[in-house]
Amino acid sequence: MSALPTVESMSMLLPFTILAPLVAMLLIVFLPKEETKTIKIVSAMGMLVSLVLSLYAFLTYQWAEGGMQFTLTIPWVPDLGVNLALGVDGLSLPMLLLTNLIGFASIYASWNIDKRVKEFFILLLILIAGVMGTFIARDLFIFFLFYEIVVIPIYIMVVIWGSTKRVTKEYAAMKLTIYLLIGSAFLLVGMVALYLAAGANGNPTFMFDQLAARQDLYSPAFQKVAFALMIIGFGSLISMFPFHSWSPDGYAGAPTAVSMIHAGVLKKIGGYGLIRLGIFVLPVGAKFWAPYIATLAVVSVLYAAFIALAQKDLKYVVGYSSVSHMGYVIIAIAALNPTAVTGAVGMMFAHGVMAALFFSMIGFIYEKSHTRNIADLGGLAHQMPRLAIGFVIAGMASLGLPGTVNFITEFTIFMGVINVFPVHAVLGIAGIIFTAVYILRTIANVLFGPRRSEWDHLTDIRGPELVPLVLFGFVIFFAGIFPNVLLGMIDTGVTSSGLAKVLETVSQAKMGGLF
Amino acid sequence: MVEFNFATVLTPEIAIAVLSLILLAIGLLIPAGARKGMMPLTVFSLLGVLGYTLYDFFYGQEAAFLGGMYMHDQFAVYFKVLFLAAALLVVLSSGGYVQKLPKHRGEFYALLLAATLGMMLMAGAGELITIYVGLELMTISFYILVAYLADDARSSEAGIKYLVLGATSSAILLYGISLIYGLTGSTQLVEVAGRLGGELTPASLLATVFLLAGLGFKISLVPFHLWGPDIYEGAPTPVTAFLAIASKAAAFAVLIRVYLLTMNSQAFSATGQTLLLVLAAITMIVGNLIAIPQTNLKRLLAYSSIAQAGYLMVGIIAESTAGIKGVLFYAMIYVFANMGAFAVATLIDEKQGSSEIKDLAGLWRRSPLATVVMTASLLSLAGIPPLAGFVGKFYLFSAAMDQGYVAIAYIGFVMSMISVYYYLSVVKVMFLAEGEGLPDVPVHGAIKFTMVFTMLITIAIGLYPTPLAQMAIAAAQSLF
Amino acid sequence: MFKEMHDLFQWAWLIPALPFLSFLIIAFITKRSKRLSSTVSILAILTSLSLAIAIGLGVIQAGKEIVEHPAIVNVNWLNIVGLQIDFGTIVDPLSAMMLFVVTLVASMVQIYSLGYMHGDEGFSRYYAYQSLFASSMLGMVLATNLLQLFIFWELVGLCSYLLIGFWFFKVSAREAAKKAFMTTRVGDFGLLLGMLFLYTKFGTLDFAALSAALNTNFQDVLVIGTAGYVTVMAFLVFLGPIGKSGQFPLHVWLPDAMEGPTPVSALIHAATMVVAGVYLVARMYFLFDFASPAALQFIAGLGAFTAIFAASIAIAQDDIKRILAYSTLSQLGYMMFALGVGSYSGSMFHLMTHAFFKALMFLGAGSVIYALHHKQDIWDMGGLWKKMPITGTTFFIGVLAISGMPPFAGFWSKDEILANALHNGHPIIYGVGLFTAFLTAFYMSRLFFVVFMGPEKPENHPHESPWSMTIPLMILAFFSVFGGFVALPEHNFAWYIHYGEFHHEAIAWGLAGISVLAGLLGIGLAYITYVKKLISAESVAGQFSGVYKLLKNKYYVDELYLWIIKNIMDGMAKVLYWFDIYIVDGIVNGLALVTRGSGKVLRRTNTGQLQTYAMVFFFAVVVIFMAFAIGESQLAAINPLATLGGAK
Amino acid sequence: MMNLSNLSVGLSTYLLVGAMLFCLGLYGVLAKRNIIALLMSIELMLNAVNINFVAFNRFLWNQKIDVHYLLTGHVAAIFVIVVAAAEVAVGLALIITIYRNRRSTNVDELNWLKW
Repeated sequence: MSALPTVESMSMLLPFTILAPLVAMLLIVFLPKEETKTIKIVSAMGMLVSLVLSLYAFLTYQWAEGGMQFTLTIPWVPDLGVNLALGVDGLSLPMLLLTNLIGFASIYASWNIDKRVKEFFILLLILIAGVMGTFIARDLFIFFLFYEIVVIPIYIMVVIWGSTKRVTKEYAAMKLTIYLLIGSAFLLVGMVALYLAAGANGNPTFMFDQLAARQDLYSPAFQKVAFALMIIGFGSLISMFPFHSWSPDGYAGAPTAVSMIHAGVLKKIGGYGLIRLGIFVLPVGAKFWAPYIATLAVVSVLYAAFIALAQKDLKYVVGYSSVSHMGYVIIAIAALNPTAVTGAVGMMFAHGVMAALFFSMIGFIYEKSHTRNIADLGGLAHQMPRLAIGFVIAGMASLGLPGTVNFITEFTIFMGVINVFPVHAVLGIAGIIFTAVYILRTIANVLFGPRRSEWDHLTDIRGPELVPLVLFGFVIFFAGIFPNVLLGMIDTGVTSSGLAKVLETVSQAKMGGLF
Repeated sequence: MVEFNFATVLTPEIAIAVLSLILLAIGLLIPAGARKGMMPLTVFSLLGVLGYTLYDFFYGQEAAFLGGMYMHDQFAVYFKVLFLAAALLVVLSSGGYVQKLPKHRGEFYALLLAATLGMMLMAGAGELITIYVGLELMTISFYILVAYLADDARSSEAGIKYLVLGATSSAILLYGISLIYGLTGSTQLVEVAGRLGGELTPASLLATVFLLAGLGFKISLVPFHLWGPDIYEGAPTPVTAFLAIASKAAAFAVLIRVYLLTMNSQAFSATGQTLLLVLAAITMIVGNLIAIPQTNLKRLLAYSSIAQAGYLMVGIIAESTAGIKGVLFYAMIYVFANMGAFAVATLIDEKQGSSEIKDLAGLWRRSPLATVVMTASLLSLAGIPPLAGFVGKFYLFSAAMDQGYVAIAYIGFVMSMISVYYYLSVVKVMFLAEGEGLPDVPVHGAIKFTMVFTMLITIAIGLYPTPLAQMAIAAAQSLF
Repeated sequence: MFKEMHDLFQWAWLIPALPFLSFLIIAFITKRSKRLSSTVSILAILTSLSLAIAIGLGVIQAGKEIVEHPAIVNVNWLNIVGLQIDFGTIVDPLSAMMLFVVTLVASMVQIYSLGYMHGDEGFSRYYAYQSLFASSMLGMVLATNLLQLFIFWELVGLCSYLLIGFWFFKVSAREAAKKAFMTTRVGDFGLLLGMLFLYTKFGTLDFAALSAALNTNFQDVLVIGTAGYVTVMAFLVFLGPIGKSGQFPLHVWLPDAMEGPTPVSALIHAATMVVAGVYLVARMYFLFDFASPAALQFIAGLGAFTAIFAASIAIAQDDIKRILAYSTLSQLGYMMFALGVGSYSGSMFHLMTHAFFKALMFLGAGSVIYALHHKQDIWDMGGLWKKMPITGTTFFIGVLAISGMPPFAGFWSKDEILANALHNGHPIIYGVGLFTAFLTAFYMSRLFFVVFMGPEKPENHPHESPWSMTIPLMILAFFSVFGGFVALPEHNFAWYIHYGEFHHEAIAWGLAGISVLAGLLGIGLAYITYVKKLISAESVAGQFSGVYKLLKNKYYVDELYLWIIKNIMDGMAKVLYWFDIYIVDGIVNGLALVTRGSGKVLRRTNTGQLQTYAMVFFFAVVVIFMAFAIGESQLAAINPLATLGGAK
Repeated sequence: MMNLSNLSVGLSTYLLVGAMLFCLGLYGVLAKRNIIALLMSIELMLNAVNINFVAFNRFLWNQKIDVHYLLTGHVAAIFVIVVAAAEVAVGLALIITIYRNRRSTNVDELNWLKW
């Protein structure tokens, strides 16, 4: 560690990380649209750069110091108090890495796109950059800016490259977009209210740490209302019951890359926001709403798991399963203790990798066989052994098999939750049974069983198509076998942020009513 | 009254007046064949005036003359900049369109400038009669412009509708003015404010409502909005653009002055603000909801501009520097956002002779630039970051919430997200539909410049709003 | 002397590591070449075997030392706020014994598979799975804390899933694999909960630390609340073994698991994985011990019930592998209730011996199936004794061993268990055990007589299996014969592997005699029924047709579960899906519809009639005026801003 | 001889006349079907305003306040007259084009643009 450059000198690392895909995007803009190969390679290069950079950040992050590192702060809109403030800590660094992993893989997952290639990759790169931005922003305004940047490219991508199954892609796209935007409208109100409340002492700010530091300016009543707004906004983003109905349809309609990014990282912004903004800034409100949120979370876990049982379309299965898994994240956030929060972030990472792998595999199945209907598929392990491996890995990760990163993160969550909400926890853990049921059914019906001649023409994934499998497979098992690499990192974020102390004070705080 | 140099403060107005007359004369004297140069002439002279006005904004001195009948403060100059910029962009984007006009090409620019002059007067006016005169100068020029396509029944229908309704509304406005004059013995806003007194007599109440109605008509505030869509749809597209952008802004300039000075007397605030809040809310809701099922681009933009008026009202109601700043900021970016959209609309109208949304089908293939510009403009109108509209809305609603009007902020934000629905359905048509058999629409020259310029400004302000924000703040402070 | 032993025990981690390495090698390098793959795998497991033997000898040498102070090595695995987990290896007689058994059976099976799986296209994949299984199983044996154990526990589950479904093109195999995974998952749910509660209570999952904590907290444990808490945890933890070791009611997956290749059944579903549950209970014995007696009684009762329940089913089965499967279930029940009645050593002893002879019999069955080209119904077989002498002999040894005939291995362990059951005051359990012994002897010998004696079937052309298959049979047969003698010496099996105070019991020959008698009765009955045909099985079945049907259909447990899954679970899924689409999503779409609809309605206000517009304008003015006028009096009073949400 | 001095007509009378004229005009705008009639009604409204202005001015003259705004009302009235003239001019031109296009000056038929 000592040999590596110090954090101060690295303040340009994050800007470069986010600029890499944008530069690639600009290059592509000026490429002729026939040069599809070049376009793909350029975008892959761009993502590779930022992946390497974020990996570098991940490895050189000083655990001992903790807190925000690789920071960069530029006053942006003085009259609002907006700063272009970037930085990462133990909470956001894994998410940044996740974004780049999935972004990089998504390029390869869409390697076979042949319709309007240029536009596709332009939009994809914008999308990835936007998601990245939300995780490295240290300023609420910038965070929100980046978050809403991603909405429109997604819409266009779904509409153009999406697929119409149970619902038309137009419907899916519009639903996805408007649902999230209206959620973000409430978020915006809450954000403004928070901003005004924090600016009451004369110097307005959007900086997360400042907002968190000005606890005394937020009355409990205010915190309750503001946090409720956060829940509506972020809750619908992380697809918490009953705000989840956009996500299965959306994923089903979206092209593979979008599904990967959306399920993989985008909806994690909800969880991330709830932690950064909900818990750190509005702990009292969080405490007030925690029981309700926990209940909703458990409902989403079981409810979505059950519904996944009844699905016929692969993407719907994974869509609902992601709703179900996000339930664990939400309940962990509601538990309001460091262990659970660590687990939550870890789970977001784990689920992101898993979902991305799942969607990429499904994407390959779909683009080769042109169907996602489980009943029509079967015995694909004969024709596509490699794809089958990827599919099984994803499935096993999804049902939380030990050895995959998903298990240990889920376990951490349970460990954090079981004291706070024992009943919820037990119910939630019961979810793993149903998860196993629908995952195993899907695997069995899609991959195993007698060889089907109509699929003999399918070719196994090869070449660039293997990238998602290799990348995610490696991450899933590596982080699963050496969990300290991930969870330890998150742990430094949680501890150095002084979350424990905040929650301590909150737990003493008399709320009246429920407490 | 500070000492002022008559020339310095009135230069833009005079210049525009002269220019307008010159163009008129040219239109009459020079044979139709040799009128190629009119558009460049207009553009460059406008450019010059705009440049001077900008200089004036930063370095000119405050002045009020004819006993406060005419103000020369940064607020006024800010709006003059806005009008001139709008006029410039409209002229730039309408070059091809005007060339295709069957007759009366010459007068077009002259009238445009006359309208601009009227707006500038409105912005500067500190006295009710002056306001009225400016307003009528603008409106009457617009009557003609709206009905400019003499052979097109729709155009003339729009014209006559606008005329009748506009005249009626201005009559009502005028009646209100007369009452105020009677009550206070003066039409100077400052003195009126002084003499109107705290409590509302029925007469003063009537006067206030009449004033509100008259101005509300111009900014198409629900329920005075009904004329808008028809006129927007029927009028020639560049005119629609100018109508939507500049005349509305001018009306707002007046409204702000009148509201802050007179209407906002003690008795007014409690009830009147509630009333205005309700009106603003209704405006946002109705405008956005009706826009959803529209099939004609210009009509859709008309309803969206009604909704935008609602957003702007919020800023006024906040009656704080922040609020006014928000209004000014938003009005300016609104010019660019709308101008981008209308430039594309003009182009389509020019090339395909229609402004139905379905005629945008496959525009992505036929003209990528136009598509991108249109998308950017619409999204900016919808207030999606990183485009300017987002910052503007943020200013407006944060100002309102700062005054404690939370509900209006909810409505505003939710409505603006709903508005994304119809904006996106336009985007969808452009990107998704194949548009078989529709012609290519190459973008060249001035209109291309307009498109690119507006888009760049929209994005630039969205990413770095500080400079414009500073200007808006300066202008807003000059009022208080 | 103990010191260098300790250095040896340091290297225990190699035992699981080597097979894992071979798994990686096969998966990523040699999977193209069948020969290489199998060689790598077998070399790895044999090395592990030798290491295991070395450690076993080490343990025997270390003697008292190691019995009292197990050799534990720990490295930190996860360390975050509120969760510290180590990974490590524990070497004590128990784990040493397990290591030996697992590595031995595993290597036998892998060698055997050379012949059995010969020519299968998935040959390399098969050996990859085998290696993976071996490493996970061994890792589980060496686990020093519950979480580590759980992790490997799940991994062996995965391997079992993969190996049952090895022939994934067979729908039956596919379904069986799924069933196995799901059923055990139910148990794991409990185990997981148990772990969580244990950790929250004691702040550790390390076996040593846990038992220490329980010891120190013994006083509070006496407090009923805590005792109750511990008991609850004990029950939760025990759910895992119920699933894994196929105790009733989660036994249903094991018979279906026979869909896998026979060597797999021998290794995983007879000798090693299924006893994981027993092993877990043994490891966590202190927990059950401290818990209120109900816990152990429950274990005993359930084990005994499973034993007799499975045995009774085995009588009526015709599929050779299924018979063995049910006998496995019943033997597992034996081990469980042995633990329940406090015969810790007996249970472990039986675990070992059972591993030997059950693996032997499965491999034997496999060799028969191999010879008859995958026929499995015992009534299609017969007279194989002459055709397949080695298989026949070894199988017969197995039968004697499981029937508890002296001096075969089964005799010693079974006898010890039964004796303990009686001594520790569980006469009923004893009775059940005895009767089960009788049944076991009966159906096993029934199997043997039908398959190897009796008339030959002309359509079969069996011949003895290749050496690769018979040699393992012989080796296992050797252990089935002599494996039991470890009970004899002064420092016998029980001296090494015991719980609490060790007190030496001489073998109670009286009781032994009784159980041997029971065994003989069973064998005799089978003999006169199926060889001498003095009793017609058909007529008996006819007389008790109801009972027979019940047994033949395994008490309809599967049907019950199937019904529950089909109707309750899937039904609920459908209902919820409907709810999601038409209610939750319906509301969303409804709102969208309302929005669009209201737009459509409102646009009608633009009639296009300019006089209507003027009218509206005029009335708007009037209304606003009125509102304003009224407002001056009332509106201000009820401050509508408040109703709007934001009072100033 | 009769003394006419007490036959003075107060401000209110003028205002009343103005109001009545205004309402008449408004009624005309709302009720008439012929566009020309509409224009005339508008003229009525504007003239009503003029009456107000002049009356007020005269009244304020009596009040003797604000010496330097004494003519505001009259000036306003003149402005209004001018503007009204312009409006009518444009209006008539438009009516002609409308008539040319549709052969009718009936407002009810001007409903091509709606919704």
